[in-house]
Amino acid sequence: MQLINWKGILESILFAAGDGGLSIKQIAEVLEVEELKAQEIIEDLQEDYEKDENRGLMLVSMAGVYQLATKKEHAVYLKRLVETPGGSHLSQAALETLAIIAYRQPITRVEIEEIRGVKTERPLQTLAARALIKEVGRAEGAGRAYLYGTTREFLDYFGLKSLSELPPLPETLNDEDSGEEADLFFEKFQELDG
Amino acid sequence: MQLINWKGILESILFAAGDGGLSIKQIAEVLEVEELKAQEIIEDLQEDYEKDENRGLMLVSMAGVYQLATKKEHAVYLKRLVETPGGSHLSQAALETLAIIAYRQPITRVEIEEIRGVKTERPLQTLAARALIKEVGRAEGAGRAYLYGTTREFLDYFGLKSLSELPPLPETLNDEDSGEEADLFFEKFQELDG
Amino acid sequence: MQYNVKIEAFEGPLDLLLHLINRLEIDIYDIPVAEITEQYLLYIHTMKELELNVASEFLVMAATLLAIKSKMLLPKHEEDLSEEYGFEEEEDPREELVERLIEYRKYKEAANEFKDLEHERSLIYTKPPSDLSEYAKEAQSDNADLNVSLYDMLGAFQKLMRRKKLQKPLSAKVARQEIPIEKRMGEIIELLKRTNSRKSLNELFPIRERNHMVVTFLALLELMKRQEVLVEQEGNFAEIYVTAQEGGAVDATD
Repeated sequence: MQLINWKGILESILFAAGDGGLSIKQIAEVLEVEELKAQEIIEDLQEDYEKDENRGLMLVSMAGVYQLATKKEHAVYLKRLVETPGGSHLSQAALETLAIIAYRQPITRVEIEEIRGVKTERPLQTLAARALIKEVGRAEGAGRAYLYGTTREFLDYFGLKSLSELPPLPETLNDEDSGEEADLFFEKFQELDG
Repeated sequence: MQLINWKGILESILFAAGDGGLSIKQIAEVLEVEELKAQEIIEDLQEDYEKDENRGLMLVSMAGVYQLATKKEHAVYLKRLVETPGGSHLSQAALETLAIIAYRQPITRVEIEEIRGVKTERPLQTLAARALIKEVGRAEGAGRAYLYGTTREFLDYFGLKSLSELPPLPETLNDEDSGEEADLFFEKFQELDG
Repeated sequence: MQYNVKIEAFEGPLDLLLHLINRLEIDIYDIPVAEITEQYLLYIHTMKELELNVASEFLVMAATLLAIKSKMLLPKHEEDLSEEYGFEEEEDPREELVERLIEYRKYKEAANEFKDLEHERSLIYTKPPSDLSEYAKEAQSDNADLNVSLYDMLGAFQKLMRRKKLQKPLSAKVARQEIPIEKRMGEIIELLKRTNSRKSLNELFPIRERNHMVVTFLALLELMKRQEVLVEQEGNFAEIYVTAQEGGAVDATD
């Protein structure tokens, strides 16, 4: 009898890791098992996904990172999902992207993707098509990437006179992270906010 | 025999939608089934997750949308993935203010301050910045003060389906004693002082 | 500073009064005003002694308590008088305060329940929406149907911020254990050869964790220097692609 539901735990952590995925080493560390054992659990879960047609996910490995993905045969439904925007709301992805641009403009796509942790091409297309954002220039340096900013329509749509009317962001949100590398981003926010 | 693996498809699209979630309407549209049928599939999948300990996910309904989330019992493993587990919790002042708004919305700042007996500007700012409350209108009369109400994010933050799911407002006093330490301290100080 | 924090455990005068009522095991409907006023003033006094900034609300409440106390001390004959005039119940000077305390107490308790809910919710983890660009057709361009508010945008952003915390998987642990550049070079070559195709730069940074990204970047530079990979960009601002060079010397199995 198996006392610890390794597969369930693995599914949990891979799910939460999202598109970032997890390396075998990270998986072994989180589960507190040897890498060999981790490998075994991975293969078990992989097999479950493959065998069971009632499961919509698969476990893929890319560049040494394991991650969950939707099964290829369900692509047609995902396509429909994209074409059926949620009761004509902007998607969560688009709203996130818009928030980042609104508060941090001008900003490049790569910077946005760093913050979101996922690719952001599609949300940018959607927002640009709706004229809520636009290219406002080019970044200095190597790639000379496009810089994005919000538009007049953005202000109109949300009933703002100017960007300074955007609600302030919380100061305390990142207290616990103090001294941690991650939140240069947040410091920037506070400078803006300050 | 079931030809279409509804559960697998539902799992796929919920996975892709992530924390944006999907409404019953969206699910029905994407699956091209009646809402009643969609509801049935949702419940089937929900049951699968619950019954099978080898699954790490659950299907929850929060803030009017269905979404996948990890099972609570795996929180201990997920915490290992995060550097600062827990995140930033709301302060007591913010929680009190939020409670008043949740049960009494729409409500003005002055009315909130009357109940709390203290100034409440800062907690209101924090709550608005965290998108847990919003201005929902203006009060009639002289000042035309802003009226506050809760948001979708509020429901999501506390894992509630809808406002009707708020816990009933307590009427009886429990013997909780949060200020005990302060007491000890004051007593000490008074001894010294006296 | 520590003291300061503890005194601020009281959200306001009502909170402090509730605390005193609780501690002195007093019936909230029959508050001994003299006693509670004395206790209350003692706290205020102590706060001042400590040179803490006593919010004006605390002083207002002190005055209210003193006023109630003096009303309670009014000569007894007035009560007789009111009975003569047929008042069933003399208005209790404490009544308004008691009502306020009871009202406030409800929300203070509700706040505790919210705290529990907040904790429960923090035990479950969700994932960001997947990138569905490969399924997308052209984006829509009419905003009439948009139906979102600023708060939806902020809400989405809050979700993102909450989620972000999980996207630094094990950064502390990983940071302590160095990722060997050689190993990462091997992984990159292995990926490029196995898939036998060019990869965009983005695809070579699967782990959005600073250390890993830095090591990946250094590994790529080293591979370029050793001419193990070819890096190309079609136009000035186009995506950068990486391809494995034929006859590279780095062992892909390591």
